[in-house]
Amino acid sequence: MLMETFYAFIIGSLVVLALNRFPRIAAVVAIAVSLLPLFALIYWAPLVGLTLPSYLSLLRFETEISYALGPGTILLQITPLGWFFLFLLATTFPLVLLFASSFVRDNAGGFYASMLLTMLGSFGVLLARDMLTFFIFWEIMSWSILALVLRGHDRRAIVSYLAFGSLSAMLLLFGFMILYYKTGTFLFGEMALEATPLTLAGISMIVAGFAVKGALMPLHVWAPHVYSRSEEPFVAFLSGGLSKLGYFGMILFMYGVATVPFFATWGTFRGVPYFGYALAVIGAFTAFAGTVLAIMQDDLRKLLAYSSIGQLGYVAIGIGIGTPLALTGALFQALNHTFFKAVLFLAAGAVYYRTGRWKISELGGLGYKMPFTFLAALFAIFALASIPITSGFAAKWLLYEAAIEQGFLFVTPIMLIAGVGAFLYAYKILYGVFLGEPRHDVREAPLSQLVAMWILVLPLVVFLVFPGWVLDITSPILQEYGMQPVAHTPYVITTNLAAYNTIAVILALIGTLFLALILYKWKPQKVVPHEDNYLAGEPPENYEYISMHAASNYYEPFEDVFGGIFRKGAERGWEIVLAGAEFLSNGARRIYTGLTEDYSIYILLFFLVLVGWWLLW
Amino acid sequence: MVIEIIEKILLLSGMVALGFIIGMFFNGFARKVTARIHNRVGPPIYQGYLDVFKLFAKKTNISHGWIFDLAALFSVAGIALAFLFLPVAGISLLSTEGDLFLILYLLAIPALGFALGAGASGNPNAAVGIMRALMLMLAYELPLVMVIVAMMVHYNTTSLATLVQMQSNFKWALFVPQFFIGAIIVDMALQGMLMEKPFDIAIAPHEIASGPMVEFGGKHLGALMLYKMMAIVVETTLFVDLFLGGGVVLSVEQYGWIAYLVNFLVWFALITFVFFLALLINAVFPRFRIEQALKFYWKYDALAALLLLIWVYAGVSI
Amino acid sequence: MRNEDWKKISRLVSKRSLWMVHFCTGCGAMEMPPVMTSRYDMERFGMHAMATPRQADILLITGYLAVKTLKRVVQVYEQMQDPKYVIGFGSCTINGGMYWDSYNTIKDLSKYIPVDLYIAGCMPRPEAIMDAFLKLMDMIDKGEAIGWKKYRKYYDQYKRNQRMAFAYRLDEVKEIKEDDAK
Amino acid sequence: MVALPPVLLIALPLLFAFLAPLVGMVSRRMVKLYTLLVLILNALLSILLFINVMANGVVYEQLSGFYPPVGILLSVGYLGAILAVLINVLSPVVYLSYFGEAENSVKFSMLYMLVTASSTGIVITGDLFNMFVFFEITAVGSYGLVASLRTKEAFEGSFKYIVLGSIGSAFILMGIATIYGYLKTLNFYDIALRIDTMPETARLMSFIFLIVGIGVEAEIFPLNGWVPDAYQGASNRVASFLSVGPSKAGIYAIARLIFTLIPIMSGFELSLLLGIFTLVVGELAALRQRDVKRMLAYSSIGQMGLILIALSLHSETALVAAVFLMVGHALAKSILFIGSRDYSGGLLRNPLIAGPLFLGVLSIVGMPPFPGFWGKWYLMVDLASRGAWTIILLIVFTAIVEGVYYSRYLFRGLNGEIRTLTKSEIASIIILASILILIGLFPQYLYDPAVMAARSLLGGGP
Repeated sequence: MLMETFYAFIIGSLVVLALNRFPRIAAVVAIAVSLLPLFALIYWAPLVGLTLPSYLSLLRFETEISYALGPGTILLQITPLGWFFLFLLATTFPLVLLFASSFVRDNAGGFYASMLLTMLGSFGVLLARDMLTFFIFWEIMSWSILALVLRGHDRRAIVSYLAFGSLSAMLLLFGFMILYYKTGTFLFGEMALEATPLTLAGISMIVAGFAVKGALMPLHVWAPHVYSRSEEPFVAFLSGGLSKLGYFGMILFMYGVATVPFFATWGTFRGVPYFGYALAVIGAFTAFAGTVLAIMQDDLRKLLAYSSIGQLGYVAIGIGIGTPLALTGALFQALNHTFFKAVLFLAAGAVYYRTGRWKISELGGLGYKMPFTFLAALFAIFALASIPITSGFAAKWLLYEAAIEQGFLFVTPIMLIAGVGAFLYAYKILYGVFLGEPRHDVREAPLSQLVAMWILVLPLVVFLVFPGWVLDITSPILQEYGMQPVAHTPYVITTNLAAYNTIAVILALIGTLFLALILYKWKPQKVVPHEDNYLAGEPPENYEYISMHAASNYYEPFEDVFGGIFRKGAERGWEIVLAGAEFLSNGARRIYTGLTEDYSIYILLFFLVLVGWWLLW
Repeated sequence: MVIEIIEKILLLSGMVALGFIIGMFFNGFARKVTARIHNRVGPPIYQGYLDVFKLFAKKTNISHGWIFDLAALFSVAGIALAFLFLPVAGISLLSTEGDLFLILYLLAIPALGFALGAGASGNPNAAVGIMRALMLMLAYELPLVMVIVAMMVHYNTTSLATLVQMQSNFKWALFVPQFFIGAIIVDMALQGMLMEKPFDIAIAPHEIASGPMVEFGGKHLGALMLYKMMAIVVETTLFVDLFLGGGVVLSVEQYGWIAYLVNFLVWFALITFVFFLALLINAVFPRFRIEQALKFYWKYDALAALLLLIWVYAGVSI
Repeated sequence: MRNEDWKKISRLVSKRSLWMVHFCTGCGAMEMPPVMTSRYDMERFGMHAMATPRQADILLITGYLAVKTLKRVVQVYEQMQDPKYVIGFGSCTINGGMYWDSYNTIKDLSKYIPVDLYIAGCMPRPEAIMDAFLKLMDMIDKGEAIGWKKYRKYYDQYKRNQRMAFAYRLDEVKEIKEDDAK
Repeated sequence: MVALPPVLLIALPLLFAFLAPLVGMVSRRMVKLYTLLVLILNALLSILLFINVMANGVVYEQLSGFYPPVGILLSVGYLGAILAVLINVLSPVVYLSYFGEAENSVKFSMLYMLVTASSTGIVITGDLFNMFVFFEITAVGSYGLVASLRTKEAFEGSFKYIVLGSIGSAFILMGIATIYGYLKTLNFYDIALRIDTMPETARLMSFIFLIVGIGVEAEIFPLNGWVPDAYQGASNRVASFLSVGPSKAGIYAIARLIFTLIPIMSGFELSLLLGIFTLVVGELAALRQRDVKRMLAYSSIGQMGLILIALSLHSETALVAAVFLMVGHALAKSILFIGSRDYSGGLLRNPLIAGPLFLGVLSIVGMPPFPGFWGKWYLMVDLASRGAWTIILLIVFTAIVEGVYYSRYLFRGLNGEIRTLTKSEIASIIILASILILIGLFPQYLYDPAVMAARSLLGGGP
């Protein structure tokens, strides 16, 4: 059924394209096709040690496909790592489409077709076991994203995406070619890398290529533009699902193709190879700078975009440190980020669907109007801020523990302070959009959108109680790379330094909440409307001139301090690079003067140079 | 088994109650101390109990909806939760189930819950106050976490209970030269944590009408006061656990219940002392603007913490 | 414990923890700082100046009230939470004081909101204020400070008076008169 | 299978081209249909020829009764067959876009058929002078086609093309004269057999003469001064046809020159150098170009450079890459040129136009699974296996530059007032895009012929 899945995706995308005029039917077809990876996921579950009832997997899927395509080989094979990331993508994808069924109206067929192609590419990337297959599917994924970005009609988004997409593709291609040159094979399984500087350069290029997709600074420039100018369901999948593929690739190439001893050849710092340490430092910087930039945004989507960048920085830290603890933390963080960021982007989409606004300063008070959207977003925000009442904390905790275990004195404080910074922008979303003065008289989001959001919230709650289940499915990955899995039971994670018992936290929280509730319910209360508010003793009557919503320039003092350093820093740098290229371009254009005599002289000069070079000299 | 669980629950509830009682005492204590420095008589030392009682005895309690109510619930529950995960006077009730990172994040539950309710009131003063409080948090957390990370790496543990255990027999971190500096840095951060002057811009009564609390009255304000009072206990205990051995002076194995009593009294004396220091600073300083506070913490405090990190880095090798 | 006892304890405690919000309109506010600072130190009795009406128990009105100001005073009063007490400070609140013949100043505050206690004088000395506070505490203890109950009970009457004061066109006054007739 | 003589491929359109005025006398509207039918017939013939070649090897045909080396010889090699199919199949598809046009120019149709025939002639000839003649016909026809729009720019472009083309022709003629002067033959095989007997200097001189002459037609830097102006001035379908027919024929001629005719090592080195320069200059010049057709023209130059690099690497994989690049470039560029008529915005809002244009861009930029990708991939594999990192770096750099300016191109098609293309143009780009997808998804059907072509070329064959 594996090959048929790919065909189903291609045929499905053509069908939905044909159903362009019937968005609802197109949505149904797209969702039906999108369930196939989910079935595959369930069928392959024994690979990671899960035993699921057999009736859950309606279809049978091969675990390996291999055939020759022209000169190369196509080798698709499921691995625990692939399964883990497929879990993230395959669960998010149908829900995102479900959300889109009520969200996307304009040219819906094109949207679903591109989305299906995106998933087709990702599915192939996760299964690919050789570089040709990997690259083909990677680029299919990449350009179908471009098709979706084009729908945003935004110049900066398109230009930055295609420019950085090409950069990423070419870095990958260059890196693959170096690996091929050194090993003589394209198959991951047959590669035996020797530790030479050239190989290291190749691996670095590949990691840099993936860093573009993972929006690691300073290669993140495309992300805010794309995230803020595309349709929300797609952005939810891009940020939640597709950006993880960059980190999938990093893990695959850093620990599957290359190994820790390979990197350790060039020396280690506190037990971590310098390469990994550099990645961790870049990740920490990304986490911090992304957070600072997120705090300064007013556009909800840009805020979430920078938040994505910041949160994915943590994943890079985990991959960089590369101990079992850190890798587990990175995977867990990737999982959390998938779900909470998808929920947040979808909630932003639902808010936009009802109010038509993106600016935080123009929204407000939706918490009472859209309570279910608010609650879903609230859970997601708790997870984002890693508050220990969602699964968000366990991942960060693992990463912190890993950093402390290696004695990282300078990376850990940056990680922690970025975590605190997350509170700031998390509260900005909460206050600006959902709390404060009600300014839009709107209804709750449609049912399809709510269902999509709430199903995505579910894992955050489940893995809060049982973080061990995530560790269960990450353990096979670590074993595959020859590492010792992290000790855990379903609800206790134990490291060398400390333990984290989720049940204790939850029970204590329930207990204290119960106490507080008793204390609180002791006295009756009276609910007064929002307008009955202390403001110079008088609620404003004319809303057009007076606003009680303090959400514009919310962190202005913060911007005074940090704005000068961080705003547009990276973009400036890339603009200088582009300006350099355009300077060269002007030079090249000056060759074509448009004068026939010049061109004739070129020919004659060229002739004379050749003659002179070869014959006379 | 059942008896054990009930015992544990009772113990935990007792601990929470104790925390609140001490917190309320601290309120009166603080006002008394400040009044004496101002050459006033000041309220009676039990004033905190009176205030909380009065607030809960108010006849009408105005709320702005269910999100507003979450504030009171989450702030009280969250701070109690954080207290339970701290080793108090060497008694670790739940502190072995989590570690210092957990406590740092648990401290965010009441803060965010409080912010949630304050924001839900729709009052711009509350929003501005929350903004300042969050920025202040960002400001003081940097030196704080730097010192904490240095301690974690130095002692090679992240568990606060283990940290307290390692400091028993008066091997306090305060007596280690680098962490003596660390204690000073964290004490400055503590001033911001407690929101005492010069870092009380977030709740400046004359400027933004007491900031986040602006819409709270009656039992809501009572709950918030409980949170604030308990927060004093939690934060000072954190300091004492980090640097002063958690107040453990006698070993329980050797002296039995007397040890508990003595340790407890020492712990109480120490947190009172730490709080007293903060009060002294509070009583004589004007307040910083928020960006000044941010610059103060990130320039001077964090710089000192950075030097500390380098010092520890030079001394530690793995 | 009987309900009556409970109330008694509640009053006993509440009187030692009175928080107030000043409504400082006139010159009388000058007299408040000595009350708060070390000379008289009202915090001895657990009294405290609060920033917002939501948090306060006492509304202290220190001076004359123009009609516009009265509007705000009423709002502030209504935003306070029961039990709440009003202290009129200085003769302006009693009879208009030196503004007794002003067209724009209200003369008797207790017509619009229930005043528990007046402090006479133009202006009263801090000693008088302290005395008033002690008197108020005494009244609370005895259950005599029932202005907030009166406001509930005679709400229509107070509202009518307020409307009368706020009306500035003749037809509005007429309307109120018609309502009275009903 | 009937083995039809390859000469039909040239003769038929030539013959019918001269009959076109007669049809035009009956009805001017009929001419279009007539031309299309002729071109389709030619396409079928080319496919038959292709199958024949793939099955039976190189097909030879002597013309006009003389035996080689004196007589004219047609020799259809593997590469020639591939290119013949490419030119003859794409030519009717591109011509299809002419149908929506109101004007019915008999001259245009005639020239179109002539150029098709002569470009085909270049790729299937076995004789140097014959090739020169076809070059001349192609060039003259192209001058006419470029000028057919009758605008100032069209005449300007045509004029530049004429001047440079004439210089090129002169050089080719000098090269032929040199070779003939020494070897007294013009047959490719004969020359290849006896080229070593030529003095070193004469051999190099003839090589230089020929490469300069052919280079003009093959759009090689610095001989391609006419390209931007001619493409800009020409109507879109002409520009599209130029990138299908003449330019591919030119690059084929270069391949024959460096592989069969005068296979000297320094020739490969020179063409590699030229390829790199062409690539870099073309792509860089395109980066800042605002006029869409000019930008596409510069991009064509860049692609030609890439193909030239692939040709001059002298290995099987690289030659396969060259074939893929040629096919990919012909398809994608003709889509882009046809689709970019009136390209100022709103065009990409129509999914039927946006789809093919998007695929065209993807193929040019080298995104899988389109021919452009396979070409770049094999080229990279070959370069990697010999560790030529500098060239890889340059290709990578230019690919990123390509990404930047094509993203601008895509953006410009999105915003602005809604415009559309005629139905025939849409049909034509959709057919082209379908071919693109099919080749992309099933590369092995092109890979096998390409390998045969590569082996044949490396073995000194046609």
